[in-house]
Amino acid sequence: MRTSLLWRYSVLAVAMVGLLGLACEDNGDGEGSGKLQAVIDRGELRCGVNDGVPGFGFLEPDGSFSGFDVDFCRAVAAAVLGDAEAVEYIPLSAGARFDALVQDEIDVLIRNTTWTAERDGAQGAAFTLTTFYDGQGMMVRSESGITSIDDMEGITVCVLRGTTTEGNLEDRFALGGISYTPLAFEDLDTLEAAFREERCDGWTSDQSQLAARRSSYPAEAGGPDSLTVLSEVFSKEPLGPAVRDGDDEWFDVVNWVVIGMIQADELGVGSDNVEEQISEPSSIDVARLLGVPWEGGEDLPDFALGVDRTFMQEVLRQVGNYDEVYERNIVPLGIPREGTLNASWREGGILYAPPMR
Amino acid sequence: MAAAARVVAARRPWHVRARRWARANLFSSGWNTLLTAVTLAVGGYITFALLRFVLVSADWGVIEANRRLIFLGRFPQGEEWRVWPPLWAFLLLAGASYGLWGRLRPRDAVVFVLSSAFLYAFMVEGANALLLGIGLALAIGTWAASDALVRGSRYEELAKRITVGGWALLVPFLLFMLAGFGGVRSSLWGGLLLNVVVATVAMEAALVLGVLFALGRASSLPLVSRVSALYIEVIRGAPLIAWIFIGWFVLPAFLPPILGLQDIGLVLRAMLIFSFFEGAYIAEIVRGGLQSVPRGQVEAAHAVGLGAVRTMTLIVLPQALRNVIPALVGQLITLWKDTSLVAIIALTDAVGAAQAAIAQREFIGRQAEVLLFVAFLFWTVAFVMSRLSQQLERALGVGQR
Amino acid sequence: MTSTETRTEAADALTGEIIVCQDVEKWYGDFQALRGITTTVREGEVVVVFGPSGSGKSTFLRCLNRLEEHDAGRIVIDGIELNDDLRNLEKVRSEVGMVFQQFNLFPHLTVLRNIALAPQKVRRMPRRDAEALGRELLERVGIPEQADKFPGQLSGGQQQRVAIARALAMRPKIMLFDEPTSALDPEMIKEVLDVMHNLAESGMTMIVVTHEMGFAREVADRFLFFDEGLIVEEGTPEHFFTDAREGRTKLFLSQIL
Amino acid sequence: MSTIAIPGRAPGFWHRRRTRRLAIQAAFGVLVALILLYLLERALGLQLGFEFLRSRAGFAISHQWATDFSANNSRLDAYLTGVWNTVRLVVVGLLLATFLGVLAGVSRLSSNWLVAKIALVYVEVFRNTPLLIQIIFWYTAVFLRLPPTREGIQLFDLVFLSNRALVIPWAFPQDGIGVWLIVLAGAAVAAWAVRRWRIADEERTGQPGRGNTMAVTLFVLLAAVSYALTDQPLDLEVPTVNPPVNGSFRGMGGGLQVSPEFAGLLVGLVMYTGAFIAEIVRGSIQALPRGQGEASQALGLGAYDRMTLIILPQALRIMIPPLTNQYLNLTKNSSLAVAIAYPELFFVGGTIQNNAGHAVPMFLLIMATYLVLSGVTATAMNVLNRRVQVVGNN
Repeated sequence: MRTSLLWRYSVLAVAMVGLLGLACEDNGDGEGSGKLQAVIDRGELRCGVNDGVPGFGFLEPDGSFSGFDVDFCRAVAAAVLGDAEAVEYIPLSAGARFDALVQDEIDVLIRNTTWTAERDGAQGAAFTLTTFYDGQGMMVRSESGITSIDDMEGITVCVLRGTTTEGNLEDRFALGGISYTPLAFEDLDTLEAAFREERCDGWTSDQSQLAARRSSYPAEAGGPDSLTVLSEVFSKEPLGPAVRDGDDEWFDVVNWVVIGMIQADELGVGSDNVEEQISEPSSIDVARLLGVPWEGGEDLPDFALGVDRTFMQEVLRQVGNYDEVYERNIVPLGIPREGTLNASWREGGILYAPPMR
Repeated sequence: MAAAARVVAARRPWHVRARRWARANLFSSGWNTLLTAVTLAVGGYITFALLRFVLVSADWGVIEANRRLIFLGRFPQGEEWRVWPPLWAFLLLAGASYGLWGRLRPRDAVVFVLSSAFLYAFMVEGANALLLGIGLALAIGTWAASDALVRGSRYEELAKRITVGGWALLVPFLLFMLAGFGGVRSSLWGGLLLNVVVATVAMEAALVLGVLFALGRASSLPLVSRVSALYIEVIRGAPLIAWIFIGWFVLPAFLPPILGLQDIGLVLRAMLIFSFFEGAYIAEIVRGGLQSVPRGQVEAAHAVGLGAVRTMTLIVLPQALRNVIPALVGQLITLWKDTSLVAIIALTDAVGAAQAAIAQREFIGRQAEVLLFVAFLFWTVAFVMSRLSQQLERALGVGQR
Repeated sequence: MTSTETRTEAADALTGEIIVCQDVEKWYGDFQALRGITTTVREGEVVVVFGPSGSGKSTFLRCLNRLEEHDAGRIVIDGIELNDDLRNLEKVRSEVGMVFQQFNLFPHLTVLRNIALAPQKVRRMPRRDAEALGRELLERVGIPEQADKFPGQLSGGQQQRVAIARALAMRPKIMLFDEPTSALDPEMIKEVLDVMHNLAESGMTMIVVTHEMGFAREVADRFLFFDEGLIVEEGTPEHFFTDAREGRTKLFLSQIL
Repeated sequence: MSTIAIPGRAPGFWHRRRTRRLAIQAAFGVLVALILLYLLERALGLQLGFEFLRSRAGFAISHQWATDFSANNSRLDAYLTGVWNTVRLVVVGLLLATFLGVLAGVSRLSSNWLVAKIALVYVEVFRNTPLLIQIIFWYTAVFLRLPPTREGIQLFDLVFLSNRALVIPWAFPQDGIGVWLIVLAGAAVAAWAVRRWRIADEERTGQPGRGNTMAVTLFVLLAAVSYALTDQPLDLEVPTVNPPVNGSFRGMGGGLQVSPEFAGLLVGLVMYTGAFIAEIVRGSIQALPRGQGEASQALGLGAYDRMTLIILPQALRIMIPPLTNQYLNLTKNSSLAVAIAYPELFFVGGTIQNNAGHAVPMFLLIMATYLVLSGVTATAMNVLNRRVQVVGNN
């Protein structure tokens, strides 16, 4: 029984080291080969998402994720790995997201993130085509009688810390010479709890987020109608996926998945008709999108994006095109696509896909 | 004095007994009577409010809906079976240990049974009831068997050895079950399971590190002792949450780019941070224990011809550790509670799950229920740990020379 | 002195009976420590209590100044009955001094403060008088030079002498000694016993639990032999050394002598 | 060295104790140096230096105390605002936690069964539950759920409770404060003198001097009279509700305002730390030899004298080192403010780091700040410790 303590500790130490090795999942990125190869080798996409914004990124009670941004994660996984479910979602706070990206914690950040010069430059992120055009707004309780920012002298505003909105808020109120108290929260849930309990009078964030939160505002607290989003939009917030600077191949893949989904919407190809379009594409642009021969001819030139030329087939099959993703996630929030910036350029919006050819 | 009164009173009718007891313990003077009245009013109100909340006004549906999230987090569907064998092993070992060593006091046993029943009520759905039932049956079975058959028999010593070995292998077994043979990636470990895994791994590692640094600090070699002291002071100087953030933001940049070390997941980093952080605290505790061993012990060991290393490992360290059991277990309880801090970084532990549950639309305003429930989960484990520590102290005669 | 008395009936209310115990019982949980102790002590009498460990000697002593409450029976000290009345308690405690096996000096106070504290706070004596009394008592126990030291700086024998001086400072009528020399090194035992000897000669009523039989024989008027919570045998020292009746007494005496 | 021939051989170079020690230390030193060099090498690839702290902060901070910070100030100013917020929280927290802890610790030893049991339940519940959950609970389930301003609870027009602010009456200094403060200082000296005189008198006559009572009475009396004579040097403000603008309330005026963030964090820290302090107090009192209490009982000392003259002075001596640890823990635990919205130093530091990057220097700065705060606390407690130690104690 009384073996030497030193001996026992040594055994324990060796066991611990061995265990750490066992628990350490095999996710080493091969030297030299880029992120794309690393993801393929791993067989899974690590996607940084939000877990608290219904419609964009939300953690359901069963542990699964849903939302607009989450669908783009799935689309990238479908394109690269052929399986939209091969995604490891990593929920990130606003403050932690760029460090997670730059330090390779995640492969791609799709977390309602605004494309800014500082982030593109100093923070080491690279933004793809914007998936959602947004702007910062202010939400108040309807009964407060506040109709514009200039009415808000002396109020308290809830905001997420470490976001562009925190800075925009300061800029806007400084511009109007309005005094206010910002109450900065680390996570959105605590923020909403505070707002619901009337700890603050205003809630500022991207308009889409406000709408999302408003649409699901619980009836117990007054329901959506008890809230008003002010008409003033005081910033531009183009939201889109971001990858780490310095890996063009990977950037291209993510970027063209986004473009492909918008393109598919423009061409009217979606999950419901992708099979027939594969066997018989309705136009040469559809053939290019899906990577199939046009009218039985020779193969079209490969884009050489690093993924198989048919990558959009799986995306459309498993996830759908831009409009489907939008309908599925954003419309239930009460934000229809028509008449907003996110409508197709043909319908008065600014969503415009570079040609896939 | 109360004990004496009880026995004398035992020969009197109960109402006399009760009156005597009440007079001695509640109304011994005017001041005490006032105190009793005030305390009764305040305490009674709090108890009433709490009971009313728990039994009447609370809506425990939020726990039911989020049971999986709170216990397992985002652990993949269909892989839950991996959790059961370690839990069974744990219950089996607990039963055996209780049978072999334990003398749980009746009051502790009541608390234990009530907590188990409460947890059972919340954990059990469908097949889980059966699986948990198997575990409880194992616990009771091994307890009964070891208490009735093994204890006092010639196999007792062997059984004790096997049990100790079993405890030593439990954490490795747990990790193996979770991660082994095509298992679940650590980033998907969640809920209370995550707290348990991080806490148990960090506890073992922190004990090893703590002893090493304590020995280093107590070393007669000035350089070794200074460096150890510096490490201990720097680690203890900053809050744990700061170290966790450092593990999250800064550590990857400092890990060598070999063996995929830079890529280690958040859970592993949390284990590392907890081990090194709590190791510094444990080092201080062990150092206190080392100082409490009388110099005569060292001299006696030298006198019978033991070298410095053996004196330390065979004579001084065992006594030192025995002397600081209360403080050590206290620190381990702190470690257990501190694992909740991983909720502040991206991990969905029990507290993270609680926050997610609070955010759900259909359970608006249910934060008290969720937080109380999760607090209760943590409390139960911590309470059991502190009671076990008291038993251990009694068994080893800590504080008695 | 009244040393020839062999047995006193508790019911007798003779003058000079300063301690009267009648059927005193004391329980610790399921263990009965005292099983009906009946005895009296007269003023100026020196009573030595001895017996095997766990026989209830210390418990008996501690009941006399209510460090322990007895569960049944009566104890009357100098006409004051020990009961729940707090005023009685205060009176009794200031009349009964106690010396402990472990000295129990206050380590954070100097020797002089240890002695002067209670007279000042309980007897409301001016500080100067209390300290003068303290120095006088230190003189009496033979260590006047140690007045300004702390207890931790003294030897065990010196500490016990301070403890005696501390108890005397309250000018008690009765002194209780609970094995005052058993925590001491042999060379220090004598200095403490000498002080106790002087005290006995000055006419102090004393109850002493001790196994120093030589000392006991010299100073005691009466012996009480305790076993299993009972007074097994009672009598003069001569009776015990020449004519002990009970087998248990003889056995015990043969072991300690 | 020696000229006397020693039988046998002198130990070889390698067998000398000195050599061994040097060798082990050299090896250890090289190892440590290598690790440090490695860390330094890795650090050189990162953004170092503190210039980023000079840039404009660009964000506002909700809680301020002793600072006048606006978004136009530098990031360093923002950080210092956070440091002051920590200091305020910690100072108030230490005082309240000590009070609560001593109360609960002594209650646990109370002869009143009910009081002792309630103290026990308090300690067991709050000590064995994660502080993070407690803080989130106090904030989201208690203080945020107070009624909003318009339905705020008003007690006697003096205390106002809402989830925007807990407001209590507070005295704010006015122009005449200087003169009054001088008078107060004089009163304090007088009270001290009276106390000394009463103690001397008590020691002379033996009669109770009631020094503390008389000193306090004198001080209060002098303070009150001089307050009346010096034309109200303090302005006692009671809470008022600011008039609604466009039908919405714009917060509270007057009195001392405590935000729910501050309150949640404070209550969480105090209840948690108080439970630990209670155990320390109880343990220290129980650690005293039983004989100390018995000896003082046997001497006839009353319960109050026994506690204040014998038990507490000795218990304090045992208490201080573990108490220091709890004070340091409270200081460090204040960083859990990140879970709720109280901008103390760790929170503000994190915001700066979010905005600017520079994780390594920012965290170094945060650590250094905590080390300084801990150092100040520990030094103060060490001074206290040295004063209560007993001479020649063994």
